[in-house]
Amino acid sequence: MKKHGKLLLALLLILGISVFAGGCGKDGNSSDGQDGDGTDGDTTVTGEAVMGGDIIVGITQDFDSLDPHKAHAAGTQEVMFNIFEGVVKPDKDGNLVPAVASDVAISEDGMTYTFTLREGVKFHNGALVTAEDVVYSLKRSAGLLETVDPEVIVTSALSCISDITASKDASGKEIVTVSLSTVNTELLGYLTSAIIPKDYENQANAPVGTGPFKFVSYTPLASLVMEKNPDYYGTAPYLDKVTFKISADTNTAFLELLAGNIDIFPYLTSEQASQLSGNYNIENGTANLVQALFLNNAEKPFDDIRVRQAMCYAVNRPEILDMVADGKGTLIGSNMFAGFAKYFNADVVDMYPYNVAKAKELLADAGYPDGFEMSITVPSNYQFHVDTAQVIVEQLKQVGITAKIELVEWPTWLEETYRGRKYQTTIVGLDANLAPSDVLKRYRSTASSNFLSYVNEEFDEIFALAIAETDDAAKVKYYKQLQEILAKDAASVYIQDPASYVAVSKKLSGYTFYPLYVQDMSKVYYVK
Amino acid sequence: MEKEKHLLELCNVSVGFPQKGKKMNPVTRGVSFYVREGEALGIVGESGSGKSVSMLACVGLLGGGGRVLEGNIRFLNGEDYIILNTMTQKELEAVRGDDIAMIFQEPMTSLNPVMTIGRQVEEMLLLHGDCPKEERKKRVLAMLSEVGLPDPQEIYGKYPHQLSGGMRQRAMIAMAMILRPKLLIADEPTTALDVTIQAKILELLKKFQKEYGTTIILISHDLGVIRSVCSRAVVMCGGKVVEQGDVGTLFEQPQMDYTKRLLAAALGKGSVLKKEPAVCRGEAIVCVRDYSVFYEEKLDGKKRKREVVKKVSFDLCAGETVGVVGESGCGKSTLAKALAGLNPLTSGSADISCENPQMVFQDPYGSLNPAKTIGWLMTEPLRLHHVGTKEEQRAAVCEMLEKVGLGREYYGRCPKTLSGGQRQRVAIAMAIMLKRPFLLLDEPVSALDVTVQEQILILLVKLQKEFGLTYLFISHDMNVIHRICDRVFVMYQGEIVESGDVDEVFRNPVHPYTKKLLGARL
Amino acid sequence: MKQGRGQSNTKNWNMVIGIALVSVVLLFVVVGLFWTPYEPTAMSAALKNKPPSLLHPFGTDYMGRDILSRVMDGAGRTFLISIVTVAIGLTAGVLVGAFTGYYGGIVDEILMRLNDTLTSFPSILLAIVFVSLIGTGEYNIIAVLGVVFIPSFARVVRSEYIVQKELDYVRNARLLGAGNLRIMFVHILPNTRPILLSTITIGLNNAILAEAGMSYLSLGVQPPNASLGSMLSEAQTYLLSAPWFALAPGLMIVFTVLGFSMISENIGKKNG
Amino acid sequence: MRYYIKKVISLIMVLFLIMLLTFIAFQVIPGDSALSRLGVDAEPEAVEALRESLGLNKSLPERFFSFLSGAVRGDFGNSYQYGKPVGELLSARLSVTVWLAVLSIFMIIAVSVPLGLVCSRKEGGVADRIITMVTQTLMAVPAFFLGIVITLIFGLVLEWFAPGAYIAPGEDFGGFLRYMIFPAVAIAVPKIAMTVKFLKTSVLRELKLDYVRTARSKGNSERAVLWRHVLKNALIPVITFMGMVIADVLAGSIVVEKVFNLPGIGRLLITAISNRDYPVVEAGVVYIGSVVLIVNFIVDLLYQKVDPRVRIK
Repeated sequence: MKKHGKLLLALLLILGISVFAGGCGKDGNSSDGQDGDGTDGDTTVTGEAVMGGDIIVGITQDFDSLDPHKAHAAGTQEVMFNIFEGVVKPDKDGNLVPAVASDVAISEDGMTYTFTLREGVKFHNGALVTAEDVVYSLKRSAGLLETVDPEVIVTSALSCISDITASKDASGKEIVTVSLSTVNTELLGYLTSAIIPKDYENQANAPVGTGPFKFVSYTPLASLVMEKNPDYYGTAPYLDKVTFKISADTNTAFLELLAGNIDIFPYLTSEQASQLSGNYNIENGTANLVQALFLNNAEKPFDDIRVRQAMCYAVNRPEILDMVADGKGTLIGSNMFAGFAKYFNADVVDMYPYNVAKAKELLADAGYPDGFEMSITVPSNYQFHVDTAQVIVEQLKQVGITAKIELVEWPTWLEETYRGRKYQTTIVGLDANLAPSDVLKRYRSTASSNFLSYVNEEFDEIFALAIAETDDAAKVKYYKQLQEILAKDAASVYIQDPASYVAVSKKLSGYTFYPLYVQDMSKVYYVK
Repeated sequence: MEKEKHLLELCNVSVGFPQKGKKMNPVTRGVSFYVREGEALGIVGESGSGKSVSMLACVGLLGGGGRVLEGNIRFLNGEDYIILNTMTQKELEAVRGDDIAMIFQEPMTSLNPVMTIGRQVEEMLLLHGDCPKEERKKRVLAMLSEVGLPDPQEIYGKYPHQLSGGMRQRAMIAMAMILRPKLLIADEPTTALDVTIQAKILELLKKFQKEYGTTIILISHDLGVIRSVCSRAVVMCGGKVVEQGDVGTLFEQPQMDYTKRLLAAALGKGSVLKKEPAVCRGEAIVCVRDYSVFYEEKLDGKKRKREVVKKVSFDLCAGETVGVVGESGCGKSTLAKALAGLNPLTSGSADISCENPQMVFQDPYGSLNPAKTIGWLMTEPLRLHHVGTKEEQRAAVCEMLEKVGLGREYYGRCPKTLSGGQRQRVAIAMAIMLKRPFLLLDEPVSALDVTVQEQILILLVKLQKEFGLTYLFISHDMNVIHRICDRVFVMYQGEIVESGDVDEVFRNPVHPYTKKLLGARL
Repeated sequence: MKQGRGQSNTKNWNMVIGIALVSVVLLFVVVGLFWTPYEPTAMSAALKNKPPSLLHPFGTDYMGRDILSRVMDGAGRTFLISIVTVAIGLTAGVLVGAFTGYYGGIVDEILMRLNDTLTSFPSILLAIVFVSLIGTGEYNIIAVLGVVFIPSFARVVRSEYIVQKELDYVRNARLLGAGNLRIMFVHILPNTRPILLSTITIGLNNAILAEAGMSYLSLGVQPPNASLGSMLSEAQTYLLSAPWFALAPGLMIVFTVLGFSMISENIGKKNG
Repeated sequence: MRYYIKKVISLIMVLFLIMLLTFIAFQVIPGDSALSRLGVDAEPEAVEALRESLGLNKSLPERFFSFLSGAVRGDFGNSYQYGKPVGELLSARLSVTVWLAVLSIFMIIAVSVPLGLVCSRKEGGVADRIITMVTQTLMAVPAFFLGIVITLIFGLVLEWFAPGAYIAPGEDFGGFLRYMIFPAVAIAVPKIAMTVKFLKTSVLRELKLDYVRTARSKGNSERAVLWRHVLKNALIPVITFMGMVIADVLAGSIVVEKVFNLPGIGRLLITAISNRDYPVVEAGVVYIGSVVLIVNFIVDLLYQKVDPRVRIK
């Protein structure tokens, strides 16, 4: 790592502080802060792949559980993607491809799903995958097992499953049939939950799955190590060993990156990306998050649609992007991220262009001619959202609204803001599974996750139609209509689907982006 | 004239300390005297007369940037003279301890608290000359017994805080004498000790002078001590030598009047201060019947009550001055504190006609709150008892200041800027602000210089007459008792062993302990 | 003979520097209260991470805000926090220290045990408890640090009282009829001034550092307001691309703390 | 002997108080561990079920005593987040924090004692002024900032160590120590500054006492006076100060662990608090409490050993 001009400059200035040489002195040529902006060229070097090798991936969130059905944190699921597979699994374009099941057949009335088991699929402990294992796994995550383990997270969407049975088909192959009580055309998106061996108790400490990598070891707060699964049925991964190294925060991880002992770092901020040059490529894609200034529709003054619309006009979204992400990131107008191209309703994006006069006019109509006071609650561990809040506070001043930021801890946000709905406005990023209904289901007036207390009968009716709809085109039309309703109601001030940067060492290639939280290491390889 | 050889000579030496900035402020000027080999020379003078500074200059221990400004100090080393004040620290370190040894006044703090006595004495052998380990221990033990310490083996392993003042001073002497130095400088070696122990220590010094032929320079403000040890003496005042000569001639017919005044104050030949013997006018204002005072002691956890004052009984009449005398630890201060109400653990009866009698303590520096002004301190008693308005209080204080011989201008000053004598005057003034007839005086003058003692005693008598006060005067100094008290109680180990009229007790003491006390008096 | 002649003038040379440093900071703070070159929270995308220039003598931060104005505003806030914290710690500490030192016995035992409990209790948890009780913001961090600072003051005052209560002037006061409370707070307290002074200056240093630590763990001052500590933790991410961002608050903290310690050293020496 | 028993009793009492305080703290602060365990989309019934199984719905006194009985047997139950027994989690973290403490305390003593003595011997001299200036400046630098600067200078520019590359003691002990030196320096430096100042004032105070004059009159050189006589006396007040420093470091300096990415007790406690993982926090608080109290206890014993005047018969 040859010495960096900039580093020495930084060293001199910092030494200035510690030895109190006095005065900030002349700073010479530090004007071009971002020399060699590495962010534009995201050319992935497609050299010739080399089998084998170890890599270290930097992550900043510790794992909440190694048992796939007990982990809900996105940070855990995206790493466990390499160890576990469902009957079906998403590919890089967002479609569901057969995995443990060789193929899927959905009955005409959409009430029964039959999966034929792929032959020769082995668990990491060498045992062959049987239909019973699949039934056990699906029932466990659907909450249909006799003894329910309270720590297992039951996916609510699977509540429409009435029974899951194993049997043999005509040609002697093992099949699993899932029968439903009510139709849900998007059920397949939820059936990616992990298949695990039936009577294996030690899943939480030594997880066993069917994925391309096998679990080796895990030290809390430090690292998780996995190695190549030799008898993987699919295309075998290139790498021998992958270590996921947990760093205290993005800054510490960034220092490790600079020192060169992390090969891939997926949580780069735009600022850090601009400082990286030399031997890293910066891949960028979208984070698949809906970041918005969520308004509590039940809380005065946000129960008045005119106030909500005024807020939308008063927030200058492009400026937010410039401020917090150097202009990167895609603007959104409703609760859907651009990654879901098929369902994304592009024409609501610019429904509320930045217009201070209009905002003031609306506020006056609503009876707040000289604005009002409000608070923005932000979870303190997401600096990205905190920065966004600071920009919004400045912008709202133009229309006379004085906003105060209140940083809270994540658990406090969960209980007080999310579940308790005791807040005026909040800024977070909402993610979702690979199903459009999952993105929008929170807006149904009866949904327990409806922390905005948004109520609109028309929305509820169309949502029900959308789920039941089997014809694809009609389903798309419904979802776009739903997005339009939200935008018209100005349920919240939808801002962006943030850009995400991944630093990949120049020695590596093959890092692929998925439209959801996944770090697929099986496609990464060393370049000759 | 072998004998004529001077071991140490100071030729008009003047020592100075740095004032703020660069200027050197001379403390002693033109000091010249000599001491012959094997002789014992005394240096007399009040504190601040420059006696210690001159001696410290000889061995280069001045500290605080002090230097010998002019003149030189010559020391006989074998045949030829060496100039001490021009020697480097390295050379001086060889002389210190080996040729010239020193012992100091405060045995409590002059020994290293965290090192055993044995090791501190042994260090001398380590520093000068080399003798093997076992040999060293033997010599130390021999030396410890030679200075009269009981059971040297046990003392060897003990720490300074486990010994009494006298034993510690003996250890100091053992340390100084183990290398048989040519010259021993003793700076007020006995001032902090009791009278009986004082006599023993001086005997020890004389023994070494005779047996080892050590030359001794004894610094003291106590003329009695000088007369009992030294053959010649030098009188110093204000940094200059006022007079010097044989002890006999010097003490019989002193030439300079300063020496005269010094002698008069010391030997109590001055006018007897007490007026006609106070007849017991009317009722006793204090009557004490088999009064005991206890101290609570925590010996590893268990609380035990130790009886310090054992069933004493006496009466005090109004206007009388009664002395209580005895060695430290005999319970005289405990009695006084108990009577004042400072120690609740008492038995028997002690009814005092006036409530909360006041007390004057020994240490002038401790008895006045350093953070307050004199005026505030003196108005405190009036404030506490809500006597008069602010103006009246202020007037009363100024009047009292005049009475105790301090002017009005002292009102705003703070204790730090006053001398010991002046502070004691303020303490007395505070004590009598409330016009309480009964006053307890716990060694009020012991910490003061002889001349200042004199003034305070005169003041006490004047105030007694003016306010009709009754004094309980506690002291270990028989001279002071003799000059001011009407009656005296002699206390020994918590009991009053003898009491009676002062002249009568002094002329023919009955109890053997009183005889010993009077015997020790010079 | 060899004692450094310069001993007396190093003392006031240090003092002069100390006062100079603190007055520079005070200048920033006082002016900052009334006027700052720009609005401390005014941002502009165009001016992100600009190095020090004539327009912005201390440069701009990652939000395009003028660092000089933020430092002036932040220094004021940090000063407020550390001074009030020390005040709380001092008053409570003196009360606890006085009672434990003067009375001893059970009072001493109980209060000292509470003291130990407070010292070994993680201040972070305490901070979160306070946040949930009185909400976020400066008041929270002042309350937390104030409480956390009580034990150190209490311990110093206690040891001083144990020494002072044995002296004759206290007995004298008791004889004159002064009550315990009067003795404690009118007679003994003024004598603890020198010790208290040096503890206060040390306390101020630690308060500033503690506030910086708290902000680093995002428990301190709420954005967009700034304190020197929060600016420093924000600057951490941009240490390489915009080192001047850390320089301004860093220097300010060093100036303040250095100034205070030099002054305290000389106060200690003057009437030590 | 009674003295020691009294000390132990007070130690237990304080520990009990800390645990009680932590329990109450967790009742006051919002955030439900079951909810933070199951995450955003968990159904309310599922959250309720988990609360039931973790015993969170029992009354406070009931939970406190069940926890207490466990703690007495050394079993703090399982961590909500990691599912592992708390003892195992803590002991793994313990080695990091203990080694960090040992290294930094060693550094503090090794550097500040000689420095302190040099300062006091040449009081007012050039060396003294420089050392004082540097130490006072270093005292003024916040810990996390010092950590970053060290990482920058020694990690990235001089490449003496790979920043963030924490090596477990088990794997390669040499590498572990080499890495730990730098966080230890980050912790030690401000403490060294304070100790030097403390020692200097203490030595200067001792130098004014009479026994030093006696030592000099016995012919000791200035150096001998300092090392053989004054140092031991001057160290007595420093010991109590060191007690506070050691307790502070052993309690895990959270900030330095965060900057150097060390999985120590401090960071475990922070993550446990922010995940409302009660058992881990309780155990952590008990650990820190006992560490502080035990260190004070040892300081007392050391005090008696060094200063015979205080020795309890």
